[in-house]
Amino acid sequence: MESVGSIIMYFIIAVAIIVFSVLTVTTRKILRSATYLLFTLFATAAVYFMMDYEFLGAVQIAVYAGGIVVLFVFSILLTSRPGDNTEKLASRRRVLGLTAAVAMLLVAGYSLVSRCSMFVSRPEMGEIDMQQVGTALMGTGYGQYLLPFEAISVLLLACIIGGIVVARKR
Amino acid sequence: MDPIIPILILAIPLCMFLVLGLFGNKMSHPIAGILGTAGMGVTMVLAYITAFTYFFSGAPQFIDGDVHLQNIVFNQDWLQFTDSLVIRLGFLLDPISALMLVVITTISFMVHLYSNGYMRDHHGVWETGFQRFYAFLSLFSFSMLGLVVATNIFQMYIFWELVGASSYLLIGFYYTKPSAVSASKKAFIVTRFADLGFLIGILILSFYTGTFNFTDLTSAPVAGMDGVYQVSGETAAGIRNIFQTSAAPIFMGGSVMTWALVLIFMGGMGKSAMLPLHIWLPDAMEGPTPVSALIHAATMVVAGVYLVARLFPLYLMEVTSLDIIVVVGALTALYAAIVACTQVDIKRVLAFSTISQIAFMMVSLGVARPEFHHGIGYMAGMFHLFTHAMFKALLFLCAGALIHAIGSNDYTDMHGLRKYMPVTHITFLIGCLAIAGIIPFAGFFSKDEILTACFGNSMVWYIWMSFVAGLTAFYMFRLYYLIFWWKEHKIHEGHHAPHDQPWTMTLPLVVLAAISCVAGFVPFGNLVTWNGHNMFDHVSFLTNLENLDWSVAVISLLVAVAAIALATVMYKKENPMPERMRRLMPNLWRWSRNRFYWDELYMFITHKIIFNLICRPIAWFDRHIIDGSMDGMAYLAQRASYAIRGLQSGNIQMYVWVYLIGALLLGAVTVICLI
Amino acid sequence: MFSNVLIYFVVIPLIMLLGLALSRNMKQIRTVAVVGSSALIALSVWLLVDYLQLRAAGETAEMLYVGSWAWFKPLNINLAVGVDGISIAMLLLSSIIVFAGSFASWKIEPLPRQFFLWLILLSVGVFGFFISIDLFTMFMFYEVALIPMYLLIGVWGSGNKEYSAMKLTLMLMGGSAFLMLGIIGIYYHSAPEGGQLTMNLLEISRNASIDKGWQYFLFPMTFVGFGVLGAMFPFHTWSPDGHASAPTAVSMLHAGVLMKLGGYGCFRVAIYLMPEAANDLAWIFLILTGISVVYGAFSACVQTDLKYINAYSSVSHCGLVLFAILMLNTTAMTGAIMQMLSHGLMTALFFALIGMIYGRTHTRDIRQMGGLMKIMPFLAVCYVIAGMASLGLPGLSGFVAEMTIFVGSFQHTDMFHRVFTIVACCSIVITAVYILRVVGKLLFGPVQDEHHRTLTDATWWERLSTITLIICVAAIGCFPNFFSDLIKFTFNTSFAQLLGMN
Amino acid sequence: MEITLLYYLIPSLIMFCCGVYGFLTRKNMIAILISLELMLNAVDINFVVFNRFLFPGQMEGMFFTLFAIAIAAAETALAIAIIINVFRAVKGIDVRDLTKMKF
Repeated sequence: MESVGSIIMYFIIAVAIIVFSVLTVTTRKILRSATYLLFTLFATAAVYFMMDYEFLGAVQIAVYAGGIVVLFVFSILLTSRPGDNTEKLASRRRVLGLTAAVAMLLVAGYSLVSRCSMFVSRPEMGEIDMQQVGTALMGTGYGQYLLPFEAISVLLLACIIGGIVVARKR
Repeated sequence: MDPIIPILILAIPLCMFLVLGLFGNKMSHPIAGILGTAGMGVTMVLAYITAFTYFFSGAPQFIDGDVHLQNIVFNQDWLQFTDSLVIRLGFLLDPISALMLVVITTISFMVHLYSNGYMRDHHGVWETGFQRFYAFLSLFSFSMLGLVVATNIFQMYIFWELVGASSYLLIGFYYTKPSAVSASKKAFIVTRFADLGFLIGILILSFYTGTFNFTDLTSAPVAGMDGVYQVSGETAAGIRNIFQTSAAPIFMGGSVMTWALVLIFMGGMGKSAMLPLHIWLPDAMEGPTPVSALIHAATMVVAGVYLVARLFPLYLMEVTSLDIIVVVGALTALYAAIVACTQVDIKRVLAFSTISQIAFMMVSLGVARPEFHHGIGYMAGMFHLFTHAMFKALLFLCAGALIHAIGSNDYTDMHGLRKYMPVTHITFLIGCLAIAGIIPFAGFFSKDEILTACFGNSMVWYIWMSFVAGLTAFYMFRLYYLIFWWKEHKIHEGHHAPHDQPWTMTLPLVVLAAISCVAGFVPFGNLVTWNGHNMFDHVSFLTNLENLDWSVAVISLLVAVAAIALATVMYKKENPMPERMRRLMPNLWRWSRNRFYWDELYMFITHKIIFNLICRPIAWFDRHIIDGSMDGMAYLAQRASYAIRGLQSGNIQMYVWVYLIGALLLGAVTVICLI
Repeated sequence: MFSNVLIYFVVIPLIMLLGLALSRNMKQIRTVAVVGSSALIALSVWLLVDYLQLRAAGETAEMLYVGSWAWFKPLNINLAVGVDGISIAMLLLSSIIVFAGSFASWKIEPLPRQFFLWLILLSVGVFGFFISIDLFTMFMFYEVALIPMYLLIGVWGSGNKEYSAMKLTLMLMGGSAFLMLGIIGIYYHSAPEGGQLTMNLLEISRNASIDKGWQYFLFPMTFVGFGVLGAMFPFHTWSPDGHASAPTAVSMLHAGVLMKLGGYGCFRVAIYLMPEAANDLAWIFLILTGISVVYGAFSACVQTDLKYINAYSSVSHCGLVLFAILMLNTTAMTGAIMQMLSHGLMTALFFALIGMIYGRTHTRDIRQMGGLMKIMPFLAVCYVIAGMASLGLPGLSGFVAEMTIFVGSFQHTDMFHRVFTIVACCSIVITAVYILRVVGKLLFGPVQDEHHRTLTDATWWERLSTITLIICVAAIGCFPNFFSDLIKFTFNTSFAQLLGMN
Repeated sequence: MEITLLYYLIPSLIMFCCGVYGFLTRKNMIAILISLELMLNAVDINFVVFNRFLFPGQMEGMFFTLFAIAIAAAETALAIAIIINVFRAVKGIDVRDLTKMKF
């Protein structure tokens, strides 16, 4: 049985996620869309904190909310022109998108609800400290991720170079 | 016999061809002419030596008692197909090949000599391509000699083709003239078609007998005959059995052997211009006249006769094939004789006369049976071949002299030339008398023996051929009178009177005329018979006269004289009788004048049927159906790619949508199945 | 590896490629091409002489100069080489045509260096194909020979060249697909159960382990695969378009050598490895090739483009090659190989001459030309000689080849085969028709176009090119027994037992 | 009231569907990218939640999310670089305008 606080907390977060997600894709102004995305990301970070993954939550806030959204905002400012912000959706397009999304929601939701394993409650778990995370990242044994880590670093490097090359003024 | 002489007989003309062909352009005209003529002269002497040695030396390899043997002087492997089927290039000496050596080299030499004068205009300017002309003549002589001395049927076929090619080149000598080009093309293709039959005949024959060699093929004994053709050189083992057993298979109503022999005869029909493959020969007169004399009168066109004679023992085994030869020959003889009566172009008259005379030889071979006068038909055919070669070459060379003098081929431009060209006149008359069969000229004896042979075979053929002989006399004298008599020759302003030609041209005329006078007395019965046996016990100058069947001879003489008399009445002086005759039978005249529309028929077949109904549809089919289906496949692939490339639009949202639909369906299926 | 003489048939062209890559001007390019192709001729003549000496010394092995070097161990793919009389004849033919082709493209424009590069690359493929006895190597060289064709036609061709190049390449590639299937199939049946699979022709034929059911499937695959290149009806339509668009030397090489790859492959792979199926299925392909022979000849009769005429004539003649191969007897197959030699030389000569005439008159339409004999006598005489060779005049190569085929085919014990032989024989008449038609229209008669009067006769390099070919054509025609014996030896050895031939 | 696994998955699913909807309907490339981020984020939540509820002793889900965030960052950076470049080239970032490389 959870504490009432966490239940309330959960509902706040869930509502925030749902509302801001919907707003993100329904608002007509692109800058607002980015802002709602930011809120969604924060809500996600809150979910991570609730799951006791503090490190992950921190990363989510720092990288996603702090880095990516800022990038979005910059690029929006760079590429937008007056009058661009509002885009009218063709109704056919919207119906198509809506159909797909709703159908997806129904199928996936049905399959979720129809499964009793979905109703497991949260087991207890010890605190994950930074040392554990660091060891898992730096090791090469079972459940340790040095190789993906290195791969990611190479990817990031490539990405930096790629970004420079692509965006460079000729 | 030392093979060096036979080798030289073949080698000299070949060398002349190569030398004149490759370096002719660097030589001056007279040198080329002299070189060619001298080469042929040497060849002629060598051929005489060979023939003389063969007939009269009495050497054991040539003659055994009173039998002439076949002798293979040399035989070189040329192309080996299987162990037994080998093409060899060799030199077979037997009565007919020796005879042919003499005929070919004599006529060829005369023509070489004659051409020195003929291939120049009145001002002594040489024809362009004079050297080329001599080169081709040498090539022809080489091929023809190679043909007659062939030791196996495939060697014969090889030289047969070469002869055809050199004939093509010579007919088309004036290659800028479209009519000459088409004539040469026609000659080649028609004879090629006939050669196809020849080739297939060879294939069938060799398949069943397993050999190409004449000595093996012809040594097969004839059932019920005592005369076994003697074989020297190669062995003839096993050929009897092969022939006895292989004659059995029946194909479309005839034994395969009959088919093979008839197909081989088809080759002969093509070369010898038998009906219905005769159409090339009149057109071949587009070539220079000496060529007509050499190739299209005396030598090449009798190759078919020679072929039948060469395989005569085989033909004897399948008498059906001989009957076919007689029918073809008789029809051709009559047809050509009728056509010759109405032609205007003197060379065409001579050409049809040639066809008719060759048909005589064919008939003669066809009616020959060993049981009648030792196969006199065979001897008569060969005899006629010999005499005909002489007098027909003479006639053609005379015609050449006339054409050279007048500049036209039509007798309408000649008339009454006897005073202007006396030598030509006399020699032409001798030729006409010879061909008409007037005693004592050459043609009388040979034609008389042919008629005797026909008489021995069937009364029908005898009467038929006698009638044709009469026609021969008629159309030849018609020609003679129309050229030399009829009305006086008009000399137009500014033209020289026609006159006899230089000695290079008249000498051959005189020589050939002399031969035509005396050739009839050659005792052929002791030289050339179907089985090599002598026909007479002893020979003298008068042997042929003594052995004549006078009942036949008198009748044929009467017919000939009557025909000549008719021609004299009709054509000696300008008179309306010919016109009246024409009105009397207008249809016959028109058909005869138009050569019974054979050319039109062939034109129809080749252009309308073969070109328009076979070639064009096939070409169309290829371009549109076959190629079209290939293009169609490519087109389909292209259409298909156009059709589906819209899916690959680059619109990522579209991709996602399609992907989602797929994923959802899969998901739905999974969900439904799992429940 | 380099001690084996055969390798040099590939090495020399490769060195030529290097030389061409380094050459700077036309003179150097020509030098490389002439020196290299002369070296190839010298090599093949030496090989011929040495081979004959070995045979005379009593060497009875099926293939001589055999060598094998591992290439890809896991699949047992080797670079295996070896030659018999047939391959030597083909090598000789190829080297002569490369030589003549180099001279025929003396003044090729534009990009002479690249042209020769591709041409020599093509010849690498050709030579490699003829020396290989490993299926994979063979196939690889086969492809090497095909691909340059696309560029050679597409870049240096004339007329509708892109279309032709595409069509030719695609159709031949389609053939390759069949072929590849066949080769893989053969590979997986190349040894009895549990044995080491191999690509080596000699080993496969020794194992004789392809069972009959598979042969029925693989034989048509390989035969059609090679048959496409051998212009077998109905897969021949690349030939007219391709030849018409190709530049002179490429037409020469393609019709002269590349089409022989088809016939050679049919014999060496399809029939050699699967004799039983060949025996049983021959009738199907006999009908097709018989049609090729007559059909090609008829089609040629009404064409007006010189190259089209010649291309259809090639269809007819190459049809005869496949026809004879299918007869499965020594004489006919000897004839087939001789026909390959003969057709190769003759048609190369034709295409060379057509190229030279086209280079002067700028038209290939026979209706627009006439009387060329007066204007360019040398070329015209050569053309007549080529025509005579094509219609089978004795003394030139066409006659001996065709006669060997006809006589050999007619020795077949089966009535069906004999009847078809007669059908094929008919082509000699039709050939005469179209050859004489061209000769009559093109060379004889009055001069059609007055502008043509100013044209010149052949230059020295053109003379050299044509005379080389004419000499070879005449050599085969005059001394056929030499070539026949050279070729026949193969059929008299194990091959004869393989087919159960007499 | 028990807050079970499902309670976390439903918002995440809705988030994902929003992402899908946005991705399918928007024409602005940046908006599309934002929708993409939404979807990625929904997936991240799922990883974490599954990890936490089903395999609490392990950290696979968490690390997967960690890497996914890193990759998302990289990808976004690159995508935005491309978008800016495209904007320079065609003066607009509407996906319908980008047809130069079609077919």
